[in-house]
Amino acid sequence: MAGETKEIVINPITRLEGHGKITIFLDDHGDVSRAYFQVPELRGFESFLVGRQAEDAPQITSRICGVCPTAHHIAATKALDDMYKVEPPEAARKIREMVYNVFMLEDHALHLFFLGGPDFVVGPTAPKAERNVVGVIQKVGLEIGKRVIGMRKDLRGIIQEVGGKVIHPVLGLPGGVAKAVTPEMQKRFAEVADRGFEFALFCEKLLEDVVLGNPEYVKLITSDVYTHRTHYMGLVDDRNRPNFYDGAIRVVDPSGREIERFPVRDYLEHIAEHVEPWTYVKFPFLKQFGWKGFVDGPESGVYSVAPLARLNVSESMATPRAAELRERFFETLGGRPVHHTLANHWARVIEIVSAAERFKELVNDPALTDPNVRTLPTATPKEGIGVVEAPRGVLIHHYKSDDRGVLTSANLIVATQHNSARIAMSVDKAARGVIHKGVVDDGILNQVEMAFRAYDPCHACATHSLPGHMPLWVKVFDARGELVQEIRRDG
Amino acid sequence: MTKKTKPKVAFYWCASCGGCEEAVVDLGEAVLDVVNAVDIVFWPVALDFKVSDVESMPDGSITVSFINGAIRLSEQEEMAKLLRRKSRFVIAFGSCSHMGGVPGLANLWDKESIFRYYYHEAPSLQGKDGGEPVMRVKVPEGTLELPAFWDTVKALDQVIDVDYYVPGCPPTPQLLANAVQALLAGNLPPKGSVLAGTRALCHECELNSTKPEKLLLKDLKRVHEVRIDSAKCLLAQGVLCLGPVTRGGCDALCVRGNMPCTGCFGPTDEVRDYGAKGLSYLSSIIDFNEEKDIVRAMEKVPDPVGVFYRYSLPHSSLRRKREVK
Amino acid sequence: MMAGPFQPRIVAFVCNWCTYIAADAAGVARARYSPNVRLIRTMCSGRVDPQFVLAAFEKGADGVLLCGCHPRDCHYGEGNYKALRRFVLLKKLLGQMGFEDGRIRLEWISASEAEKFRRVVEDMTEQVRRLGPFKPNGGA
Amino acid sequence: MTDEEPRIGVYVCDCGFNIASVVNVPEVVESAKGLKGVVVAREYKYMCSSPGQDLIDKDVRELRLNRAVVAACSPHLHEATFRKAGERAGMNPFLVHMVNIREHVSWVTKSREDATEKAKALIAAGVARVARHSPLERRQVSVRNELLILGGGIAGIQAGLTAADAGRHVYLVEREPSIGGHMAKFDKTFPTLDCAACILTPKMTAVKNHPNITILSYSELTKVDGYVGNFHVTVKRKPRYVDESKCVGCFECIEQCVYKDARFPSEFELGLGKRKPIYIPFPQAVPLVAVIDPATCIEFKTHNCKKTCVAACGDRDAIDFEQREETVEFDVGTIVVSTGFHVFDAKRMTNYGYGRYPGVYSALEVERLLASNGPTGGEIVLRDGGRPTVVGVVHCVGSRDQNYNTYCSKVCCMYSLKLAHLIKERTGAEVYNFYIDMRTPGKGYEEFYQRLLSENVNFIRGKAAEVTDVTESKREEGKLVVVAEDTLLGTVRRIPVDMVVLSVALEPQPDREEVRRLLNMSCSAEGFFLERHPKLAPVATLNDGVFIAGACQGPKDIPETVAQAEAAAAEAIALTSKGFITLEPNLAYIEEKLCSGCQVCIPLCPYAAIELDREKMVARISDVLCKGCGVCVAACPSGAAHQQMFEDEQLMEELAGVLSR
Repeated sequence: MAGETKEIVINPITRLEGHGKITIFLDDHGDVSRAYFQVPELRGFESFLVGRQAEDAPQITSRICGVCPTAHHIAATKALDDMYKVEPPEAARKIREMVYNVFMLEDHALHLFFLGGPDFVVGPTAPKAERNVVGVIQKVGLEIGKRVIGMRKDLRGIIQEVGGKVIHPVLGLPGGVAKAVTPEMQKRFAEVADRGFEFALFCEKLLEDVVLGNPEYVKLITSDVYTHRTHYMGLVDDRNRPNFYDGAIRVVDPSGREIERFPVRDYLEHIAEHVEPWTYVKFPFLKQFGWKGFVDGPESGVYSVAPLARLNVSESMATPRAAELRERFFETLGGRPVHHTLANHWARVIEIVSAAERFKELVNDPALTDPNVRTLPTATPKEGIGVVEAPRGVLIHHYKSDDRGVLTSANLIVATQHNSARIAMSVDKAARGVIHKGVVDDGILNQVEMAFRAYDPCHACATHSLPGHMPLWVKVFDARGELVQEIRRDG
Repeated sequence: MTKKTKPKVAFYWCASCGGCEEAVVDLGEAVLDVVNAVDIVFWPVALDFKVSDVESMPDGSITVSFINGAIRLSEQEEMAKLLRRKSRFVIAFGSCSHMGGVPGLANLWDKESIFRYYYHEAPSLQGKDGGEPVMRVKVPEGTLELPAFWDTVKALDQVIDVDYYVPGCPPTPQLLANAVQALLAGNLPPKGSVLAGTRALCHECELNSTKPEKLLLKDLKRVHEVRIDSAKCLLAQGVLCLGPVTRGGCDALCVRGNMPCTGCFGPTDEVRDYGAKGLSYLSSIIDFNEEKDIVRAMEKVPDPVGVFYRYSLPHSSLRRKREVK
Repeated sequence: MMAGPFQPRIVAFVCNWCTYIAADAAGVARARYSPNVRLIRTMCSGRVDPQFVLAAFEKGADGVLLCGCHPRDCHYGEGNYKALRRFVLLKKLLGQMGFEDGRIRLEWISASEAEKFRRVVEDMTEQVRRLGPFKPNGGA
Repeated sequence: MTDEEPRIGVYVCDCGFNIASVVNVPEVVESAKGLKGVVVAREYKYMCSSPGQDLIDKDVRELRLNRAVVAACSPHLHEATFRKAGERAGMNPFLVHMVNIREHVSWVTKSREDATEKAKALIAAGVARVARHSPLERRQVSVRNELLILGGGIAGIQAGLTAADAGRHVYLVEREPSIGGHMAKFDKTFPTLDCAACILTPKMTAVKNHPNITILSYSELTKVDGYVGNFHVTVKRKPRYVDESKCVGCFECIEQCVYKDARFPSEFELGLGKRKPIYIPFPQAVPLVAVIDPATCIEFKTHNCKKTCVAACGDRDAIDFEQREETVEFDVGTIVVSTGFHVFDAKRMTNYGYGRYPGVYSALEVERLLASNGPTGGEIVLRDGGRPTVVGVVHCVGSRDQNYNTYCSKVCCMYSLKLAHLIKERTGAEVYNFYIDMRTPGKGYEEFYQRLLSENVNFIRGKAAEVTDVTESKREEGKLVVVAEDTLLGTVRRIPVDMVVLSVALEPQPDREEVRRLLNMSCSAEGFFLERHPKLAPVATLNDGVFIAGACQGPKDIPETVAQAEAAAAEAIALTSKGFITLEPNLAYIEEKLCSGCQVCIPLCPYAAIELDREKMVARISDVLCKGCGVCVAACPSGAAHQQMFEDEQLMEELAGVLSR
């Protein structure tokens, strides 16, 4: 009965659009009866995109997230290609994909060193003051630390040079990109690509050494607390290999069997959204199963996206080194699919490698420097749908327009949203797993938080947990509703 | 500020996309210099300090607070007020806190209409009859609360007194570094200054010299309709570039990317309504005198609000769309 | 303003060479018209910055009237055309911002058209009275 | 904005009862006292009177005012007055601001309450605005002292001579082949009946011989650039196919023309007389130079004329069939517009049968019939060759008529009397005048009327209803009948006559719009050029340096025209006599440190006053070329362009003020 439950409010953890919030209810034994993950703000992009000029959508929607602006920018740009029924020239397509892989590379690296990674590199139970980039640098050495920062700078430099700005780039136009790549640029980029590849291998190695070398971590990763047997969704190419930039949407069930494979233009036939009154975020689910609540299993509509999901939905990798690593990944974790949320960290470094490899391929492609990077649209705009694999998962932009190219409606399903049901489940499960007898301490909170951060949720905002932990605020009330314990971490 | 005590600095974010925080990270190594030069007393994203710590500080004891993001929630306004009280200087960091930013376009709507679409009309909803989030809801285990958010997005200086502004969506790391430098050196411009260029972007744009003697436009072009010549002023190519009406200091990044300036740095000191000025300058050079011709030429700007108030609607004279009964 | 029917407040930006003189002439002719329109004189309608118009609404105007010389009659050649160009785009923008037609109006009134000046003032006052108070809800 | 604290005095004028009877001035004064920066507010009966102006002077000295607001009449009336007053008081004149509570308030507002409220608001605006004023210096620009005179009628001739005698160079532009205008067509002038030619021709000759006058006849003004003191004008010279510099006006060519006798209607004679393809409009023409009408000249039509004219001209070789239209350009400091009037086309009033009955004449035609140099040598010979025994003179044809012109053409009564007298004198005919009112204001005019009454000219008070040849009685047969109501007898009268003279109205020239635009003037409702102020500046126009004289400003007789012409000339001379003039400082300027060099302003300037400094990449405005329209200021995207007297913050303050209540 509600009257007898103690309430813990973890607020703010971070924000999607505003701050995130976790509320944990304890039963009268002090055990968790239910933990709720709430997203307490909505900015209404879908509404105020209406009336805007279609060609402005890539720049407006990138403001949904300053951490993954490139993902929104490119998804919107592809939606415009579709809306104007126009094919970008080969060079433009390759420039987009190159920039996109560079972005995946640096964004994943950011997460590894600045965000989720520290939990592992430094160790989940280490004092939180060390669980941050500084701690990482101490662990791996200042030289490497500098290398990380330098690498990130070089990679983002490429996005800036081609995209004008690295945060909120401007290159995307229906039918192409705004700026061509000159042979001179190509040369410089190629050098960065080589270093980027080395760097990617280093990242992967680092994680393997630190994490897989430590049975304790493996135990943590595979522990039931962080495990959900859900469906998985991701973009794959014609050979069912993950592709960040383009492809078909593939869905596998908890046993890894393909149950759906469809072009994004059909997304409405496969995906629907469920509304809960206690959070602003909408929960997507698989239509064929319907919404069955926050439960996993083959009968539930709940599915998951992001690095782990991308590996789970694919048969192989498009690049050699990543393919090898993928094999080892599944061997180590007991075969595809892997259901351990924390395995996302490992999957992510494998993707760092694949992004680096793809970047290398594209940057050395002679077609990249063709000056023709625009196909001018001629068709009357009507409706367009675009999709990419954002670092945090499948990202869908869907627009309708009038004859003037002014948007009449917009529907966005952002990566983190696909995961929001599973995130809610993870938080709940983690809370149940770690909180007993009403005892709530810092380390415990961090484990709750780890469950959440493993998804690198975009409302994570990554940037808002620079040193590797999230702001938390816990209040414990006794049955009479009186405050008996408070733990608050604002930073 | 004396040699002994390092200046105390606080960072806080309101309704923003995180790009401003990324901009801080993009300082690269310089981040560490900053961290050494100042004493960061509050940075929810970075360091472990409590709001209660801030509350317990004497008023005015923080040297400077950098606040990014627009104001949409009451809690954001409260934090802003708290930091205002505790800080000698408050700096609005980035377009959202400076002028309302892109999320400010929500001022063309109200909460009700946003909810209606998002929770009742969006094509991907399972059924159109579903409910919507409410501020207080009973669940089996107890009661859950959500913060209400306002109909109107506000810029920071519409809720507290702001000393300086660092413009941009996001600001360039260089501008942040400069601002910090200025603070450390204690050579601060007059209150209310925008810490970027003093002139419009054209002055620092390489392409300005390619403008024709008399720049008059008969037909405007939307960016997707034209192959942009990277060696020629975009305006001269008929592309609506807002460089002339936008404060410089970004080094013409978008133009270097072959795309027109969209105005994230906002107006220069002498202009009080960015959009009105942008509109005035553009329409003045539309080279027609017959109303029907002018109307036709303007069809290339089907969305004046989105074009001229992309980053500044909350800060405009009108602030938001009127509710017309 | 005062009790009774709603008394709209209307700001008129008028050109020194045409409408201002027409208004003087209306005075000389003792033409009676409602007191709701207040004139602000500029040398040319081309001096009127859309910022002024928005500021007028911000400061509590219920309507704004812009007056200049007839086409081809501008004292400075083509200032009135610049006013027209700005008006066209401004009206479009105000439409998006939820303004009804008729809160802002552009009229050509020559120095000799005292009667037209009177008529326009009366029309505009009536029109805005029908629309009701502007009530800027910025900052709401 | 000066840094000193504004200390503002507010002066509210009663203007006798003009303002005070509608606006509650004491209440307005009280509210003004409460306004920010106001040190003193006063009411005075006539602020423009010297005791009124002295109030300002006194307060400046005793209360150390540094700003003043005068709430009175239109600034177009007294702004200059009060700026001078401020100046006398040692204030910069541009720190005085006028608020118009007469034309814009007391004269147009019904309720006292509304008027008082509005006055308060306007004064609040004026006070807020003036607080933002800064001291300004007037610009001085050098001026040329040449004059352009547009129109070579009596007005233009008189103005030209006056200016030329004062040592100014005059360009006299006339559309027709000869100067002289309408007056050259007259036989005699009222009321003295001295011959028009005896007055006009000496003046025309004087013009021809004056070293300071350049006559550009058969020419039209096509373009005017520049500004007061420095106008650049372009004039189109129509080809006359006779070299003006060679022709001596010997008439040989005309006599020797292959056409033995004149057979084409003469423009000068209004078609009553004939001319040859090559002609001189009238013997006293100035310049006395032949003109060829290509429409009727055989050489132009067939190119195989014997060209006897060329032979006749001989080695003077003045005839030039190849002559082309040419344009001449020159600079002048001032312009006098004396383009005259246009006679009402009587055909428009079909009920008078003009153009239908040969016996119906317009007054101007009769002037020609009476003229000794006219087609009939001054004899009244009707179109059918007969001599009239009864003549009707119909007044107000096209004047004082709702359907045509509501105004009174002012001169018709007098010229009708003149014509009546001359006709009676020449033919002994019975003359009837049909008039609505007899209007004879002017020296000796009423006396002239009395004289005609004593000459047994008949006067029937009533507007003629129609002129018809439908006879109702024996005595009407073969006659035209003027039907009119005799309002004195209260009966309709039918007067059979042989000849009807229509006293047609004086109208604005048909091309007044073009001229108005060329010279940036305004027209009054009926289409005559508008003076800056009927009493304060009757010959000035809204365009500085452009003056008007004669009937182009409104119907008037010769004495008035001559007087106005001299006035215009005098004004033009006065304006330029110092060699420089001071212009209002309402200049646009660029605040360099804000200018981004975006160049948006440059193409917008109608005077090409803005140029780009490529060194600094900033725009710069020439304060000589700028005329202060402010178009660039409104357009300047970075707020770097400003306008003195119309700064953004001044207008914003004014805006807040007018909305303050």
